[in-house]
Amino acid sequence: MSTLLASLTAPTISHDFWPLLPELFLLTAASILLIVDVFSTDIDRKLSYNLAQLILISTGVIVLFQFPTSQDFLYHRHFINDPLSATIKVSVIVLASISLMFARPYILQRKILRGEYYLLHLFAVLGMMVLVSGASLLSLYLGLELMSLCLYALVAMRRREKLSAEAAVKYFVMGAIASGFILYGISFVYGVTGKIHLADIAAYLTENEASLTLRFALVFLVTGLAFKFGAVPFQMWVPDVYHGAPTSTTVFLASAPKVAAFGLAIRILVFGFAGILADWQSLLMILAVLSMLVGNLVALAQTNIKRLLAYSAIAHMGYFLLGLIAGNSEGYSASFFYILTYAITSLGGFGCLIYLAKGQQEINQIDDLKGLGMRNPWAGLLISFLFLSMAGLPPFVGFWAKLEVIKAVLNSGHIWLAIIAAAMSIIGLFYYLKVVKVIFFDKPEIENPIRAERSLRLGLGITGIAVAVLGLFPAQLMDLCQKVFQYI
Amino acid sequence: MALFNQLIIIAFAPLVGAILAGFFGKKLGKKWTHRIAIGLVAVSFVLSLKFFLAFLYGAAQPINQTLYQWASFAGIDIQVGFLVDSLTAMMMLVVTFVSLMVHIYSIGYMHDDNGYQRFFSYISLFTFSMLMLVMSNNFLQLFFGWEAVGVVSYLLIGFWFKKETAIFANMKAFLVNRVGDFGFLLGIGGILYLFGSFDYAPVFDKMAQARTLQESLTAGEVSALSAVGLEKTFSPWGGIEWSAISFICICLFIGAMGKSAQVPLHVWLPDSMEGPTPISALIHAATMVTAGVFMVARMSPLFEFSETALAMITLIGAITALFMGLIGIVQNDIKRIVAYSTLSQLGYMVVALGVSAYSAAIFHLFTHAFFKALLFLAAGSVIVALHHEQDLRKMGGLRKAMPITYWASLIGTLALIGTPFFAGFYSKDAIISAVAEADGWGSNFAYFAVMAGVVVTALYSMRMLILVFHGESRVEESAKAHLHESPKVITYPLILLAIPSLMIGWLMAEPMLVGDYFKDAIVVHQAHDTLVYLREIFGNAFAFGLHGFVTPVFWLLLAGAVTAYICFAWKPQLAQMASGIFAPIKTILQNKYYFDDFNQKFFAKGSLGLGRFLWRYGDKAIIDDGIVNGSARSVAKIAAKARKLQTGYLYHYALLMLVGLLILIGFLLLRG
Amino acid sequence: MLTQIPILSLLIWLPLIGGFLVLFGPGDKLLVWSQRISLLVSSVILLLTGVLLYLYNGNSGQMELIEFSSWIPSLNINYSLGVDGIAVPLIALTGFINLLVVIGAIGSIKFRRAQYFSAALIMTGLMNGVFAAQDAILFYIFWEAMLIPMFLMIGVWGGPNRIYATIKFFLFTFFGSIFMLVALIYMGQEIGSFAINDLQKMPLSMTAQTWVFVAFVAAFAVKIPMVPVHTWLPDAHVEAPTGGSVILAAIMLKMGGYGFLRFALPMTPDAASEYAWILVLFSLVAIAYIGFVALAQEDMKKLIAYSSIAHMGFVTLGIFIIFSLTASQASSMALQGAMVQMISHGLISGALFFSIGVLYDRVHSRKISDYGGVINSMPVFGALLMLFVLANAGLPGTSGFIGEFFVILSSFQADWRIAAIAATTLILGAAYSLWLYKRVVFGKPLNETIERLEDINLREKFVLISLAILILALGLYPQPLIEIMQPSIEQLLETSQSKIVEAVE
Amino acid sequence: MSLTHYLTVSAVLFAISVVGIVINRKNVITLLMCIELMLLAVNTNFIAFSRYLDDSVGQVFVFFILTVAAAEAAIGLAILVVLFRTHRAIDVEQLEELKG
Repeated sequence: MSTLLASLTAPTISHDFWPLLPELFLLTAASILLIVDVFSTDIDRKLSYNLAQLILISTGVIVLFQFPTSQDFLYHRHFINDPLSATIKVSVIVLASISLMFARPYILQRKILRGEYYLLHLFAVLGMMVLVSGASLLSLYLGLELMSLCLYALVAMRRREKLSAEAAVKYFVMGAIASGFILYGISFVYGVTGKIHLADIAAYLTENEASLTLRFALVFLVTGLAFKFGAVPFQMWVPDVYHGAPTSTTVFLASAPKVAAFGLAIRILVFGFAGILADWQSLLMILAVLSMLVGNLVALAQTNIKRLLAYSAIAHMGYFLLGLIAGNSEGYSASFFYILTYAITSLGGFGCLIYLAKGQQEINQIDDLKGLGMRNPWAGLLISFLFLSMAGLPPFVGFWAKLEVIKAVLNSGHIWLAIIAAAMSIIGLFYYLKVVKVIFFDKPEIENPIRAERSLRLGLGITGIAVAVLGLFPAQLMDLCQKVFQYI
Repeated sequence: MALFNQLIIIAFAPLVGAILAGFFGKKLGKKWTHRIAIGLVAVSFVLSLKFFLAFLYGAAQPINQTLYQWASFAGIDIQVGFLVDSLTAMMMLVVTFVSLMVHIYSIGYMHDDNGYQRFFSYISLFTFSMLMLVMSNNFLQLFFGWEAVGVVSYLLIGFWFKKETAIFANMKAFLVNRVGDFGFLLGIGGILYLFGSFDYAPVFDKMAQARTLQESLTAGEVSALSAVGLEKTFSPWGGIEWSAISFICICLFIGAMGKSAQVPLHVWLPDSMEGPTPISALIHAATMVTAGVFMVARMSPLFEFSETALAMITLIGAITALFMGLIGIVQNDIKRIVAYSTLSQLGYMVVALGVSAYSAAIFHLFTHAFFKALLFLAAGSVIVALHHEQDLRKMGGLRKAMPITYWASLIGTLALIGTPFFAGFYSKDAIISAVAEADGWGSNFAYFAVMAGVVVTALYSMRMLILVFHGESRVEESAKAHLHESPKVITYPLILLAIPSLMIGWLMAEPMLVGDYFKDAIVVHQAHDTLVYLREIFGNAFAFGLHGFVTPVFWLLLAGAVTAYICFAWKPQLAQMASGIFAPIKTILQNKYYFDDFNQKFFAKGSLGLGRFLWRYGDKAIIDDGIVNGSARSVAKIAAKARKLQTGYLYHYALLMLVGLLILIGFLLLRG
Repeated sequence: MLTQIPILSLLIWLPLIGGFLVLFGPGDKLLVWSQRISLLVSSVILLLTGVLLYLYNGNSGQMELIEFSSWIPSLNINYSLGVDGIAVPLIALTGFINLLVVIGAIGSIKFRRAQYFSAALIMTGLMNGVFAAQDAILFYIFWEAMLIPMFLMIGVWGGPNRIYATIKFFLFTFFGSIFMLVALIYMGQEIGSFAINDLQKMPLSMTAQTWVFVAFVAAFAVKIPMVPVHTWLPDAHVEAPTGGSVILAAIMLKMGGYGFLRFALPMTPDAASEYAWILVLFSLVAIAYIGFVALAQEDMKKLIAYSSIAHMGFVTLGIFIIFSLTASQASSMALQGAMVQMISHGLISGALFFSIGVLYDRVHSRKISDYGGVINSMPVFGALLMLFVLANAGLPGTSGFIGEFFVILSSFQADWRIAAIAATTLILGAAYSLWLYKRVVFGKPLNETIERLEDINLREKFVLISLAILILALGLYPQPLIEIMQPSIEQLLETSQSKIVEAVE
Repeated sequence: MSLTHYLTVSAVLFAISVVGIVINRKNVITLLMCIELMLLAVNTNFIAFSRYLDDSVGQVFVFFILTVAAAEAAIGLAILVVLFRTHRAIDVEQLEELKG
């Protein structure tokens, strides 16, 4: 697809496609898988699943192989290839493949036996890859749409399920409105600057004063971003979609797209609109405070664990934004660290719901976790690791994430923000503790020990242990997160 | 053997006894338990006697030596050590002797009690603690002994822990003592504040300087104190200023009030009679209760500098001496009568202290230890004979059945009421003459009190003697059958105590009262020296004894004794009449001036009520339900409200999104 | 050779490893195995604390046995350990108490035993970490992580109302410490280092100091706990299992005092001296007010919990009175008092909670009214409990006396009225302690269950007697302990003073 | 006609579409149409600007938007079908099971 884009904006196709290899490979492989899947007779699509995993992994390998050391613009500066994009790509791929691990048994049991499921994952990943490498508003937009459309479809995947359909409609409509806003914003940016390349916009902003219209446009862009993150007041879709979508989709929805959206935010705000940093800073402050407030508060009142996680996700976006608000590379890297670790954690968090869901019956209420600690101590332990990490307790990775963003925001001198964040995290702790309490202190209704498929155990193990290990040795990941911003 | 090691043996031999009896009592068996305990106490008695005689014949110098450093940091040195001078030596003698007697006596008294070994370990432990108290050379160790004897007395009062009254009495005793210790601790705090040390020595040196100064410059105490930098003051609130010395002395004396059961902290002593009789003799008559008197005498260099404190001491002592004696008249419990007489005698000592006749006070302490122990043990012997019957109304005419006990208690009584030539006479007359000499504030009242006290003492003592041993027997038939004199282990201690009660007075009066036995221990300012007159008239012990017959004191006690005889032996109906006439007074006395009721209602109930109130309303209502759970509740409410925003309707979502957008735009516009 | 071993790391990681070993080991299926491992590990820890005491020579008052290795270079957070005279006794106490807790648990815990042992061991490691950490963030991690095992311990093995209690405990403590974290991060990113030593040196403006101090107080006052943020403690104690209560009372509370000494005093001395009077005030309130409240309790554990609060009042009083003292003699006496009080309260409250546990295991009730005349059937226990109760009432000759004595006397140097209020504990402490004893132990046997109680067995004897010995030994000869602490206390006074000068100019 | 007129027109279109989404209680199809309208408003903007700036990029952008819009419509209708299958209706008001 992005080849198409390149060919269109270029007079002649005389380009070095090497940097584009991962996207190209993923695209072709996915298309082949599509055809293979059409002809495969295997009822539960084992082949497609394995192929999909294979494709993801090999894409990841390719990205790693040609991991960029510099920052260079390609294809008429529509495409940027830098450590940031590469890192995000790798992490997105990893997250996607883990969420496929979680998804596999779930969709097996629920007879969502379409190869499309894996295909849509792949294309969503492709969209994200394009998105994070987008250097112009056009490529960004296209990547965003590719990602979003796949996600809409994924949400609707359980076609016999009323909630699933409802969620899909809501997600679709709201998403469409959001992208409408973004587009409207873009149109004005284009109108004022006459440019769609981020670099040009940045240059424009350095040369001349930002007109009111431009800042007006900025609001539309920020709104779109906020929607993608699910920051208050653009969070309405999050709980409903997380709740209604098949859990296997929610797993994916809650992890990879957030990271991609972070890429989008960095591209637009930092690469494009660094000139009017003060403006979007103040906008993000509002969003951050509201998100921490509303997310934590409403999560407190939830009895449905999926919704609880959804609201906690909203709250986490609030913390995550603190880093961006700091407005310096330290802050960005803090945010990046936050979003990465959060993605892993929430992946595990929703994964455990799949882990517990037996047969057709779903895990919806918090009480469904009762006595998990007795029925399966290991799972209980790992899951409580995840929740405590979300609460930001040491020695889990969530603590470091919070520490970094708070440090960043203190560094930028907004002490009051740090204090609000701290105060809110007390409320946060309360509902996470409620979950841990249910896991360990309540007597189970059904005593039978839980046995789950290998892929599930693997996925849960990876996430749970990652949360603990990263908690003990966060240094490497932190360094990485800082390295990718050294070009800013 | 070095003197100091002997001191160590004196102090720790009883401790060893206590440990052996306590931990291995069951293995050792009764016989060996008491043998070991008594043997060890005997050892320390013999050594103490040696020291006492050494001081008596002026052969000995005071010893002040450190045993070990208890704590030492930042220039503060707190040690455990011994200071032994004439005063201490005398106390050591009293403690070890009475303790030895009581040990022996207990063989018979506690014979068939299944807490036999426990009892011996307790009394040995008490002996150790008391010795630590009197031998201390610093305030920390003093306080240690002070509290330790309190604890042992607590344990012994509650020895029969199944008796509800006993375990109430022992808690009461401990708590009332703690009230005293509260003051005592503050006093020590003041000492540290003023002298920067816990040891006696620097304190006494400082005071000695002040004294010499004061006697050289006749300007009055403040200037002398200021000269040595002790004129600091404390202020309870703005304006009022208390001289530090007086403050300290009063605080220390509050401690003494607790231990020596002075009004209003006397309430625990009568109840303490719930304990076995031997310990009433040892702890609540001879030794522990006199600790306060000892302490004040020991601190005489301090107290001499505080007129205020001395006046207060005089007053409280006088009140105790008279009014506690009065209660004794209406009691029917043999032990309680002795207890109240103890209270009143302690009052006498304290009065003596108040008029800075320390040596008189200590001498009375000395004599009193013997005859009061004797009286208690005699009472105990009676009680045993009557199978633990303590009510006077169920006694009488025991003279024939138990002659030794009778003679013992007769001697004790005569000594107590101060019959000339008996031990009590010398000490008591000394006190009275000292009070007569005194011209300090309240000394007139004190004089009246001690004089009246003589009558009262004679009255209740004779009453007891008569009702127990004379008249026709009111003993129940069951007991009458095998009514006989107590065994030797009981009677021998009586005899051994009777001897000093009889003659210690005229043996010791000369050196202790008018002599310079206490020269190195007790300090009296010229101005306060109230024993001058006594020295003039004393002559020798015999002459003084004869002179005793012509003093008004003698006639007063005779009056009391005769009244007692008339009312209780000759014409009992007179007693009935009297109690009829003085009915209101009698009720007041029988209710012990309502002290107990007041404490029970006000302090006990009050503080418990206060506790309940603070807990219910402070902790539970305000902090927990109000702040903690309240905030949690309100957060939950808000959450429930906020949740309603998520209506589930697409168009509301869209609307909110639009609103959000507009808000952001508006905000940006406002920022300009 | 001994000097080469990283003793502090061992003290931290050995229990942690042991704990996880027991946790993921065969568990209750092979109970003997779990018990042996935990016992072994605990005894080794105690041994190591002995080694620590041997290696530590506290003449300098500086940090000793320092271990350092870079951990998170990007944030300049390091794994640095070290101890001074303030930390060493607390670590020793931790090791000792831990062994007793494990031994005590063998008989009294009935289900999920292995997990209980592992919880205890893990907590021990973390608590050692708190006392040994020389990096603020490292300290915070241990400090916070320790809540998790305690949370589980109360929640799993606790009483009927355990959920409320444990969540209350967790939230209270977290509430305090999260603001401390913000304060630490603030200071850290100001000077670019989280080493406690650097933080103590860094000069701060008065306003900054005030805010940081407030955060510290929030954290440590909740932990210790001070009135009015103390209400979590009675609930937590009442619901917690015996071992939990013991650890909570014996060690966790001490962290509050430790935090004051390690952070609040040296880092924000000016703010501390500015607002010391408030904390002194609340300490006095704790002593008097809580004394009365304790009097009114009908639940043994609640009573002891409240008495703990009152005793901790002396710690805070001793710490904050120094700012109104002129003579360094008096202030070091006050701090000595506070420290000794912490150690001795660790022993005494531990002993008391063990004793209550002994009763609870037999009668399964904590209500005082369900007891009476226990001594008839349990003489040995009665005797030991008598000692503990008297020690709790601050009897001279027991360790309970020293701390109160020093604090009262040194506060007398500041103002005799403070001393007078503090000294009410002589009366109140004796009142609630002895009244408890009277109602529970003395008297006729209440009913035949009491009559038929069997006296403490060998295991319980071991636990209680070893505590009794320590209490007496400390009370009769505190000098060794004082010698360990004194240089560091002078050092601490030094740092707390010197900064005042810096900030003034 | 000047640029502002075009912008006004597109702004009005945009507003209509948003308001349409907000006030429409009945049919989901309407929502899809509103979304399309929104995109058209954006397109108008782009055309106007590109004409005004005399720069072709804007028009290229429009092509892309149209393409994406088509894809979006396809997905939207597919979801609509699913919705109808499950709910037997496509009323917006009925979509309120997920809330709170």
